[in-house]
Amino acid sequence: MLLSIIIFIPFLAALFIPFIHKKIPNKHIGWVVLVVPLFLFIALCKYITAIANGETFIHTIKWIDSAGINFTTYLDGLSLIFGLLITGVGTLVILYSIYYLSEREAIGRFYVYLLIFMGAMLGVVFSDNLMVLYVFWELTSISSFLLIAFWYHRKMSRYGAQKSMLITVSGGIGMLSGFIMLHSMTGSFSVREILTMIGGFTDHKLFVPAMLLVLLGAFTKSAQFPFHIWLPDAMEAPTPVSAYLHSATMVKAGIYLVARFMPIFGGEAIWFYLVSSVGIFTLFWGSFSAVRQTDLKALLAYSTISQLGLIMSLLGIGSAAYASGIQTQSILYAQATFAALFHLVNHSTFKGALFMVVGIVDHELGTRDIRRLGGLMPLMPITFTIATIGSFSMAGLPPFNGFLSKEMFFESVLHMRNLDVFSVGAMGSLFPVIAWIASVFTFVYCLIIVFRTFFGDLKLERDDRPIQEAPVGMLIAPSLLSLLVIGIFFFPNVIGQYILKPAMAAVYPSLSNSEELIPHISAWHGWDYFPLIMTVGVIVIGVVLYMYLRYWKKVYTVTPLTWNLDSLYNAILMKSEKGAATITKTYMTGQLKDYLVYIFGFFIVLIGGMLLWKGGLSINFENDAPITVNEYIIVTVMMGAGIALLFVGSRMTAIVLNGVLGYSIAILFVIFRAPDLALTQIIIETVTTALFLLCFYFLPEWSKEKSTTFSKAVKGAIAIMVGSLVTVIALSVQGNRMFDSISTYFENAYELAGGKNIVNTILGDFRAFDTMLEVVVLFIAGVGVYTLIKLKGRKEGQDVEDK
Amino acid sequence: MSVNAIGEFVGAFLILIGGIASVISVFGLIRLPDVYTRSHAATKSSTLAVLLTLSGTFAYFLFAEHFISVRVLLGIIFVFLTAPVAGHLIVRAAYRSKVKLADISTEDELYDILHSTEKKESNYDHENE
Amino acid sequence: METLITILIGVLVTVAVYLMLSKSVIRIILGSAVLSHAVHLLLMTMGGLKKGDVPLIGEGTGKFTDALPQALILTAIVISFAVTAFLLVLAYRTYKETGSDNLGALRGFKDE
Amino acid sequence: MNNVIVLPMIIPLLTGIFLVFLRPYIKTQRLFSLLSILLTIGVSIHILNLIQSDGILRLDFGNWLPPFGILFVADSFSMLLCLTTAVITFILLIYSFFSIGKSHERMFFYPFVFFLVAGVNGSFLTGDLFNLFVCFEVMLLSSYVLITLGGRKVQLIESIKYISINVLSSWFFLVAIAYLYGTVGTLNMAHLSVRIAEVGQGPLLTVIGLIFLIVFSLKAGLLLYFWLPGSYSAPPTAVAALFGALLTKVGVYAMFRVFTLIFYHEPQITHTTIGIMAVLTMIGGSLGAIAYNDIRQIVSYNVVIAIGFILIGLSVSTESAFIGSIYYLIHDMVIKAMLFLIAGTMIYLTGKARIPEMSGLIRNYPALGWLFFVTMLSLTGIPPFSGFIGKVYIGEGAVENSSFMLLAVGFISSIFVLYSLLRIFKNCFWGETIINEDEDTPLRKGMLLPIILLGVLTFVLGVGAEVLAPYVTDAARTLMDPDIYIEAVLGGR
Amino acid sequence: MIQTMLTIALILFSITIAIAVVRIILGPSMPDRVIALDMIGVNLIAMIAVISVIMKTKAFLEVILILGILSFIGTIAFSKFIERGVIVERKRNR
Amino acid sequence: MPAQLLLNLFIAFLWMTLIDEDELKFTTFFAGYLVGIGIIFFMHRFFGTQFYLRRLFAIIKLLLIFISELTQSSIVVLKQILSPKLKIKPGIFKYETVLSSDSEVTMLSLLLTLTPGSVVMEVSPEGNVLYIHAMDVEQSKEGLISQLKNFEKAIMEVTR
Amino acid sequence: MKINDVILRTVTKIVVFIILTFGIELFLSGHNDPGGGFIGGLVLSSAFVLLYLVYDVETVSKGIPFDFKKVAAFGVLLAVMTGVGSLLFGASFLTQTAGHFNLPVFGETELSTVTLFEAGVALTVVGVVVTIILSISKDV
Ligand code: NA
Ligand code: NA
Repeated sequence: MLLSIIIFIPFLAALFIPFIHKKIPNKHIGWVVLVVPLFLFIALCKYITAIANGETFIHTIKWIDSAGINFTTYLDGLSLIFGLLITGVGTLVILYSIYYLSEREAIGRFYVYLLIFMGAMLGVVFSDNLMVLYVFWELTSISSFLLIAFWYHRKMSRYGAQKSMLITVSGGIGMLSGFIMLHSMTGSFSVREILTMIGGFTDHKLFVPAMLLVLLGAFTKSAQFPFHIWLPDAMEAPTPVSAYLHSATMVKAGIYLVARFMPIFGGEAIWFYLVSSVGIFTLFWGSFSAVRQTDLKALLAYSTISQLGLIMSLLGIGSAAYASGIQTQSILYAQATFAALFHLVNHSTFKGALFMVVGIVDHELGTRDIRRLGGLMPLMPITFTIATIGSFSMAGLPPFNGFLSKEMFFESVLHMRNLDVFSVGAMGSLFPVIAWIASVFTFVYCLIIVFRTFFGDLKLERDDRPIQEAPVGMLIAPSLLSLLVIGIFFFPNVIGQYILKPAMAAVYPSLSNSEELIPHISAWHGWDYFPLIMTVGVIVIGVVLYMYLRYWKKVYTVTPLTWNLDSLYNAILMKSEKGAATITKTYMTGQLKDYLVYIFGFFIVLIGGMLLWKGGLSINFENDAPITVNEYIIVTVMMGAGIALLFVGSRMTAIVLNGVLGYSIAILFVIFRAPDLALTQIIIETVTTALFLLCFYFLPEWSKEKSTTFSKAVKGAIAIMVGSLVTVIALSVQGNRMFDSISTYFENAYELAGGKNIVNTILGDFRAFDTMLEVVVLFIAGVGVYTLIKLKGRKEGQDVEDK
Repeated sequence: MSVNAIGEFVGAFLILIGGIASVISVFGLIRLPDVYTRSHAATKSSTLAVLLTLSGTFAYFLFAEHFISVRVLLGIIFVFLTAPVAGHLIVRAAYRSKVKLADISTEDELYDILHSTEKKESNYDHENE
Repeated sequence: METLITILIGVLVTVAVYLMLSKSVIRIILGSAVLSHAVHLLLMTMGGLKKGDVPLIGEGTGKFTDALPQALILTAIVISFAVTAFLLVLAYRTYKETGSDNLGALRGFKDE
Repeated sequence: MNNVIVLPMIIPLLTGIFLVFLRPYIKTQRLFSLLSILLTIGVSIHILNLIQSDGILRLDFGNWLPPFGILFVADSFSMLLCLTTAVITFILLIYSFFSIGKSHERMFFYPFVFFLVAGVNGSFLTGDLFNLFVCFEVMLLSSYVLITLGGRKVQLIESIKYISINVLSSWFFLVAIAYLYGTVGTLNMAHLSVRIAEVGQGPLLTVIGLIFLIVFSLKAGLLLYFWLPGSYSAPPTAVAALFGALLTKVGVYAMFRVFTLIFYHEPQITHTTIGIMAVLTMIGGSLGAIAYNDIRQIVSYNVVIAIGFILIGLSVSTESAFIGSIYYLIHDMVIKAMLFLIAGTMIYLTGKARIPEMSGLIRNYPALGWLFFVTMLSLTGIPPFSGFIGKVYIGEGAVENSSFMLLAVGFISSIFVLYSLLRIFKNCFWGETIINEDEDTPLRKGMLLPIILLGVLTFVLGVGAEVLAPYVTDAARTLMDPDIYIEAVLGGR
Repeated sequence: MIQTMLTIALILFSITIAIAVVRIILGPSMPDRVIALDMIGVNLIAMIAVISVIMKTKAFLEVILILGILSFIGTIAFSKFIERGVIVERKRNR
Repeated sequence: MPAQLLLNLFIAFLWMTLIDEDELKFTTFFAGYLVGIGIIFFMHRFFGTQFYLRRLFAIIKLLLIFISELTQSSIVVLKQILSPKLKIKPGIFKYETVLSSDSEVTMLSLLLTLTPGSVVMEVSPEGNVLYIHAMDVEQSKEGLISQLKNFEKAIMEVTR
Repeated sequence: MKINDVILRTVTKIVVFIILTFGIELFLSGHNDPGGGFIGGLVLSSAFVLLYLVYDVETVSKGIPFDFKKVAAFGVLLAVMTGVGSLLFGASFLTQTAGHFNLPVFGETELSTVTLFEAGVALTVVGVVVTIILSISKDV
């Protein structure tokens, strides 16, 4: 119950903000809002011990029960980590934002979005039901969209918002189809239930598609290559947002998803390869790209991408444990997952701190451009300290938590070499190499952050006020985070035992009793510990690369690298808009003639094609009534009049000919023993003719259709084909009467309805409803004509909308 | 032969004559040189034809079915009344819309009154509307 | 008879389709009028032709032609009259507004 | 005898007629309209619940037993649509009170709206194929008048096209009825089903079925949708919304009815064709939605996409697919009305229709902006709005039937929907404000209220989907098993 | 005998109509066509009368009168159109 | 004249009551009416007006004249049509009529138009001049004019 | 020279009465003979059309001062109300009933709701046809 409430509290709070907003000045809203995550954090902390003891909590509220979509919240070790991150970092971010945001901003709106995001994010991690998870998943995308475009008057903000929305929602839709497939296989939307059943479905044809689609969702959300392109542009958001959504929480939803689904898909080679390779490549690409950035936030964005890739690849390696069954080796691989979770926490701490630092710099100097920064150390010592702690942790240096998880990462990729499942082979050796290269770049950009910003000469002068240290309030949050960075380094096993262990149990339920599942984290493994050697190598090469950066930076201008994915994205949007316009305008000509050609063409193709393909024509003249000479003449007259209609030069002649047709039909009705029809036909024909004449007075004489022989031929061909098809089917129908008509019933009209005119009894009694509506139709037409003539449009220039 | 049979025969005969008259008049419709002369063929000869036919029909029903068809009688009266009006109207319309008389025509006492003064009177100048 | 009428229907449909494929509104309306003639005949033919007497009880032998299609055609005739009338007036109004009855020249909705 | 089921059609019909007499009294017309549509809503809900307890209801007009007379058949499917129609009309009426203008109100605007509703509801309810044609015509004639009402140039030109195409489709309808009557000699839909089942759906009957497919495709805008963007862009907003919400849905309904009740024996031909058409429709609609800068066009192409999406359900023809289609159909009626209203209101406020000409509207009209945002999400099928559940079920149906192509195109098309609307939101609502305080056209509360109501509706339908579940499931069950319908219609013979 | 006479008459009327259609197509003037149309109307009346006799039914006798009425109205309409362009005048001021 | 009609009706009614049948029969009434006609014709001079059915006779006479003219001229026209070579000389001539009322002019025009070979083309605004198109002016103009005179006389007997 | 329509008008005066009588007869006899509400209505309206053709709109409107839109609306209302009427008597919608009455002038007469229904139809037809023709004619 409490869990469900926890999810809803942020939403409720968001709902109240517009009301509170009116009473409380802008400045103080943040403090009210701050209470929410703080409360939630404390509430969640209360679960830590219970969860660590192996308990889980579940609670269901019925929603769309008939579809199996219920609001089931589930708390286990894995969701708890995320829950704590969301609320914990959330608290700090809000605290930070209180000082960061100017009073003139639409602060109320900001917190509404932020709270919605917080609720949605909690929803994602606490939901057991896939559909509910999806609900919240998309809600995170939406709130992220709104937050990125918080300054919506900026073009780049809108651009970034749209980009992130398109990519993440697309991924989400893919994920949704994956979920649907899972449901289709197992009949359940509950992750826990699916987990228990999935064993029977691994050979199902939907299994792999479902997996791929779920991964699509995860990869887009977690900014994995090639979907990472939205993240740098998302940096248009206010910095607290970047710190919160785009580094600490939302982007980790994909990580969460992969971890959550590992028990379901983990044993599959595709899963293993895809997750680990995409992750490792993202790691490399992110770090490589980060180095070239000149905007500090962009740099941090790429670094986030890279770190997410790192975590992702660890999860991929960790999934190998499922392939090798329950044995020591699997424990070994499972530890990659442990590393992933550990790094997840660490990353949130140091990256959060770094973002806040960048925010401070931006806030105080009005720029984040590295080329214009420098020499801030003496002016902003505290900020500098925090930046250094964060950067060095990210670079994998002791005594910071990043060092620990980085070493575990190296260890895990090194295990890849020994992996004997999935026929890894040579691939296994590639992983450590890439990991190491990526780490070098990581080291380089960390140096850039610290040295380019805080060392060297001060390049920027502010006119209005001197550059100074940020206000205390703004420093509290990053300071707390950097304290955590150091704290975790010294007491990693507290986290390991209380937080990571139950999470591991959630990811590896079958291994949960194994003690070795949770390694003892230590900073020192001795000199012959290969990861340590790798780290040293990183530092040495990294320093060298940093010093000679300006010489090798030309690499980035090599052509293939400038063909980046961003311009591909832009080109796709542009091209598809243009292409769509070209295609659409080719066939949407606005010309009735073309539209009619399409319709007739479709008729010919569909019906003609069907007849050719399946047959169905059997013509049989046996039932034909005899014909007399005068009937031949009448029919000939009609055909003649009809055909002549095509060639006449004056519309009046056409009307007369149409009249001939109408009158001839009346005589046919006489021949066919239909007096009522003959009567009606004659009168209607006359009135129609009168109408034609009435209107013709105002219309111009019709001119000869000016069209090419070709288009005439096309029209003729279409007309002939339509005519022939109609005829052929009609003939076929006559040869295939399968039942007697129901109309013999009406021949008792006199007994049934007291009328001797059968047609009239049908119209007035048996099918009086048709007649009633037909009268309505006529009435509408009549009044319609009246309005058409009476209500006239004003003179031109009013084409947009009546005002 | 009974009275009825004779009556039926007379009816059929009238109808046949009507048919023949009709064909002859349509022949005129093809053959005559201008719309005015054709109107003679159409409005009169064919009126005659239809009157004969209707009378035949009336006679037929009277003798064969002993049924006095008021509708047919009414039809006869109607045709009598309206056919000449129709002919009159068409011819007038033709003349007023300046359909030329055939070259063989000899007299036109209407021309001066209608077409030569038309410009001044400008009765029905539909180009203004 | 049915075959003959069916062929007639085919000819009428051909003519009507050709007329409808033109640019002039009047031709289109005329085409639709011919189309409706054709379909009325089709309905008639589909019920079978000359299969009995006029559907008036008390007239003839007591074997009637199918009365149902006749009733349907009646309805259809009236409806097509209603539509034709409206369309015709619409054409006239359009001409008055735009000065053209040529749909090719009349561009309704424009985007760029 | 269940006379009550004629009411969803007869109330609007009578209202329309009475309103003709009330022509000069605009206020009375409005009041009368509202009361009558509320009554229709009430009656529809009543019938819907009656169906749950008593099963499918039928009413033989004039007491002539089927298949000889005409009858109305009310099952959950048809009544759900009737109810939605009435609700949407109610909301759109409110909008038109504030937007349509006195000259229209005096020119029988309300009567035509009610005739349209009568035609629509009649089409949903009728159990007779020819009567369906007649009901279609009632609806179409009203739409013809409504589209021209006001007589602006564009309206006139577009309506000529609209009418001509509909005349053609009505013609095909009659041709198909004629053929069908010639082969099986009956018009009652249940009876048709029985007779066809008896002799088997041979190639000839399949061909006839395909002609019906063409007819309904034209009405629904399935593949043959080219008439739609132009005609829906021409009339005043309230009318466009009415069209966008209701008209195509009638075609969709008819397609579902005919291809689940009558021509269901050759799905590999008919239903596959529908599937292919649905795919092409979604592709064409998606391209159109991103091709234009005019928001009316964008909005119209969104109608097209939705049609394709809904018909995935028919192509797939599993129970969950049907459930999905029905949910989505209802959703789409609501959300299209909302979309058209917002688009129209934007045009009203700015006097512009093209994306580049509008900017920063959200600052002047925040409520409108957020409502548009909600619309965008709902249309994309993002929860918790109404499109979600239908989308999930349709997806499930496609998966069950291994129609992955349909699934893929359907889901990808929703990305195009998102993108097309995102463009509007991003460029028109966001961005620098271009309207000064003093040029600011005030947004009348009366115009906003209906949009808000629709917004609430899409939210409530999304969150409260379970409320509809029994009805929708029942409707889908009936579609799955034609015998239920046949038994209800011909069982009491 | 009687049947033969009637059939011949019927054929003759049909021929008349066919020829009249030729006149309609050929024209040359509009009044020509209207005359031909009027003639067709009149001949249709005759045809229907004959058909009624052949079929021995009274069912079509109404049609005769109707045709008479309408061909009259039609002719008036056409000739007014030819003569004045407008067939229904709002107000006759001359 | 209405008095005569009323009287005639009265006589018929009287007849009916005198016959004294069980039920009212139209045939009896009609018989009474015929008897009344005889009585009134015999007595009409006492009223000082003309016999009210005189017009009936005039109409019958007109009809007879018409039918004979119709047949004659029909034959003429049919001959002309069927003759291998067209020898007609059509033309328009005008005719001033003595008739004045609308119905008289109309009747004359109808009769003239119905007889083949001649069509009334125009009536002058004053209503007294007819413009007539004749199939063959040279040969039949005289005949036509005498026919017109004939008709005029017969019409006046009906109307006046 | 001004057009003198004397012939046309004089004949029309007679013809119109023939048409009107015939129209009513057709309408009433529809149940047993060809005819009925539609055809009757159409014939009646053709009488009006004839009047409008021969005379001008203003003259005719003076003589027949109805709002034909309302005539049509009343017709539709009548047709629909016969259906609704059966609801009031607890019968199925549009159930037609007939009764035999002894009327003073007409004697034993069958009066049927069908007749009412058809009267509605006829009125609608008349109203609509005349409305259409008038609307166009007045719009010059
Ligand atoms: Na027609
Ligand atoms: Na639009």
